[in-house]
Amino acid sequence: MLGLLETGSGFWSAIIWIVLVLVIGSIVIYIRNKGEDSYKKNTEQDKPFISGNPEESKESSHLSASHIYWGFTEALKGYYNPLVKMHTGNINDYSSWIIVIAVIILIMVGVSG
Amino acid sequence: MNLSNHIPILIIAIPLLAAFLVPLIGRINKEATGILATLALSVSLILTIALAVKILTVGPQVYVFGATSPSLTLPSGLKFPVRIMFQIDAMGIFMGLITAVVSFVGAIYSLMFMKQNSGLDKYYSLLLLLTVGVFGMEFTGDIFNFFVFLEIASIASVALISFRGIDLGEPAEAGFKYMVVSSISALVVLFAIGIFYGQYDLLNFAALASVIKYSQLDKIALGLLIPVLAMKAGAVPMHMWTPDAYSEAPAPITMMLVAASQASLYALFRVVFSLYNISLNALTVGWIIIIFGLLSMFIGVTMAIIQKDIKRLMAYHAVSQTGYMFLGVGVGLAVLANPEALKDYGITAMEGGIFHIMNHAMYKGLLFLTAGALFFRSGTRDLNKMGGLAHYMKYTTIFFIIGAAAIAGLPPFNGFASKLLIYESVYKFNPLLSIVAMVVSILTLASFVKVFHSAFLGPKLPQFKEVKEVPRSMVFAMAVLSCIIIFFGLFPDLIVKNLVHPAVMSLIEQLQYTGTVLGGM
Amino acid sequence: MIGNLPYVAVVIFIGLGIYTLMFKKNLIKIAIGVVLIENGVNLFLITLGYRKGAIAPIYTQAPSGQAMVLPTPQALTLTSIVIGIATTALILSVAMMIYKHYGTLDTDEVRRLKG
Amino acid sequence: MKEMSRIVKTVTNFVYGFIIIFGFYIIAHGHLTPGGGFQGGAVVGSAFALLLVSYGSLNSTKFLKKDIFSLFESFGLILFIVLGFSGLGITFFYNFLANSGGWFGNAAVIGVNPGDMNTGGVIPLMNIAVGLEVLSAFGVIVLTMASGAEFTKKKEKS
Repeated sequence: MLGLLETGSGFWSAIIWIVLVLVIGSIVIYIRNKGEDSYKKNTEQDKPFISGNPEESKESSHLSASHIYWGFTEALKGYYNPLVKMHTGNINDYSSWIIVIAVIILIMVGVSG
Repeated sequence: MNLSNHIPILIIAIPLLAAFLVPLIGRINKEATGILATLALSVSLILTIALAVKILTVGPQVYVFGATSPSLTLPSGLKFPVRIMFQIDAMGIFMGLITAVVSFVGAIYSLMFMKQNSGLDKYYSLLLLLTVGVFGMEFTGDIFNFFVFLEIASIASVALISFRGIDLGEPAEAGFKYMVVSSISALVVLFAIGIFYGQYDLLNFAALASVIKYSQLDKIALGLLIPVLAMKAGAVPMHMWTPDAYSEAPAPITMMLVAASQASLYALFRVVFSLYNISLNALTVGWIIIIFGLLSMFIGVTMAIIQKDIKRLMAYHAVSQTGYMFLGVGVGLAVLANPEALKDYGITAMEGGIFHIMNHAMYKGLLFLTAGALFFRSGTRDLNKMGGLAHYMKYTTIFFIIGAAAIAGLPPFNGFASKLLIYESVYKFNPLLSIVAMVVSILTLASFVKVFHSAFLGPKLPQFKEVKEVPRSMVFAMAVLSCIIIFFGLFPDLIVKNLVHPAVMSLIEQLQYTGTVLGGM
Repeated sequence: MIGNLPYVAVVIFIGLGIYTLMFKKNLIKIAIGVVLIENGVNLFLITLGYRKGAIAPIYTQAPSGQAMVLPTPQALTLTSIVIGIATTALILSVAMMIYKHYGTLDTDEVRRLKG
Repeated sequence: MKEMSRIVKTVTNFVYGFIIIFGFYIIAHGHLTPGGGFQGGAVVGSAFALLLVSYGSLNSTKFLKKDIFSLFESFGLILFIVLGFSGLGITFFYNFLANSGGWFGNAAVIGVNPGDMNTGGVIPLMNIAVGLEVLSAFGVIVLTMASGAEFTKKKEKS
């Protein structure tokens, strides 16, 4: 059959996947449409709830890139600090890394026999 | 004269001729330079496809320069070939197809993208030379010629990286760093060539492969070739040039640089599989490559998450994705001496790794082009300053979503197919490696969500009022890559069966490679 | 033993080049380091083709029966010299561009691209 | 760059013609003696560098024109690749002129002899093409670097 990719322990077919997504999706939409009917458009239910605080304007509420995943990088500070320090941008370090790695691999290949 | 015998050389010679004609044409008409380059690369693309069909149906092709017949490898009873030759098997043409597509798309994209710059004749001349260098690295059957093409590619790419260095400092800095590291690598390759030549008096890949003994000197040559070729491919911890060079080059050139570094990756696989094959200690070398892969995947993606420059972020992802290729092929190499494991999961792992090369070139090329489109209209690469661009650039947004979904390995795009092959086969080798690969995939998705949110989503910003969709030729270039990604995603089995599997087999079976040149299987 | 002297020179050349690349802080000196490594490798190639007491491999000056120096490494070296010229010219001109914009050639200051 | 003293200029006037002729000699005899296109081109290029250094970059641009050099460069490269293409009846780079009796078509004689200029087929032609390319490329490199150095010097002063 078209699109059947053998992976050794199973198979993958994008076409079957799409058909399945369509079928399951339509079932979900069907169930969803049968559900809660107390929702009404353009009432208070549409407005965001920020613990009673007034909503900020759209322009000032855009989150810029440096704030995204702030907590992630803060939690992994011990990992990130040395890693960023490693990327010095100094050309001497670039060539040193190549030479150090070359020596290590030479030793590994030489010793392994 | 039968032109179909001369396709291998015409693929390279036509861009080369165009590269030399472009400066002359540029004296008469500036606009014509880009059109000439695009024409030459489109001819090259058509010829590459024709050659691919020929190789996959008939078998590997050789082309001997200056001989009385293109396939005459051993004239007058010689035991070993003396002439320079091209030797193209399924793996070579697989890489050649990537280069042809990427360079053609890059030339189309450059038509409008570079229009404002001066010195366009030099730009197109260098773009064509870079293409020639990358093609040559993939097609050549001669180890010294490989060095020459490597240098051609790196000189052309340095000149292109620092192309905007007239007005800005950073491109010149990136060019300097790339030049120094790539000359080190090229000189080390030349030193290894010297070791081979001193031992065997041979420069031909196939002839060398048939006599190589894995002596102490061969080990030194291998130990020198692995790190420098891995460095050119951007393996951690020698990847520092990658984000510098990729972020400062013009967007179409960045796409070509991805193809160029993959040519170095190809050379690494060629050296390990075709030159040494089972004569080397497959487990050690395999694990070296796997460790390169692990480090590249993980450090690449974690560094990408914290970047603020959109092209630098994508460049770190290029490092991270190269790790998948190292992982897949490394697992294949580690079990090379073990036929049962090779048949069980080794070949599948290599198929995943090799298929990922092509997928990566396509979706990473597309992502760099969308980043270039954002830069073209908004004038900034800083994610902090962007926002709400989806309101103005609808096509670019769609292309970005396709590319980001593909790189994060979301079904049904092509990245998922190759990653699935890698996960399932590597799991049988060592479950831990597979788990790391999946975690990296999740982090990839996370960082592209960040890019999507900060560049495309959000309210309309006042400073981008003038922004509109990019010109039609740039949209066309991105659409070509998107169509390829979707096609590969929907029918991965066609590609794996017809293109990737022959490529993997031509890597694994050394005798097939040497037999094409030396005759007699 | 005396025949191995060129190889000692090769090691010295490449060692000095690597030292320059790793520890010298001037961009022009780094370019010199690259050239030093290149010269070392070229010398290595040339030495590989040398035979004691052999003549230069010139077609029209070859008496029959006389041993010749291997011409292939010389061709290789020549090609690599040509490439080396291009590399050196490119490195130096990029260094000039860096000086134009940064006003310095110190590697510790030429690192706006990092992290 | 400033121009140098009268002594340097006089010596340059004497020497540069000989250097250029020597360079062309090496290019033309590339198929008989050690040398060839690149080496000869580099010798000619060194004559340009000598002129530039002794006369200063402002004066020497009167007789060293970057435009003409880059034209010659393209011309040499195209000549080279066209020679490669013209062997395409058999293979790329095929030496179709060798031993044909025509241009550079004599058969080479083995043994000690003074050498025949009329041998080698396309090799002498390729040497000329490469020589043309290299000498003009050297001219372009030297001139471009000199103008760049002028700029940085101005910047240092200001």
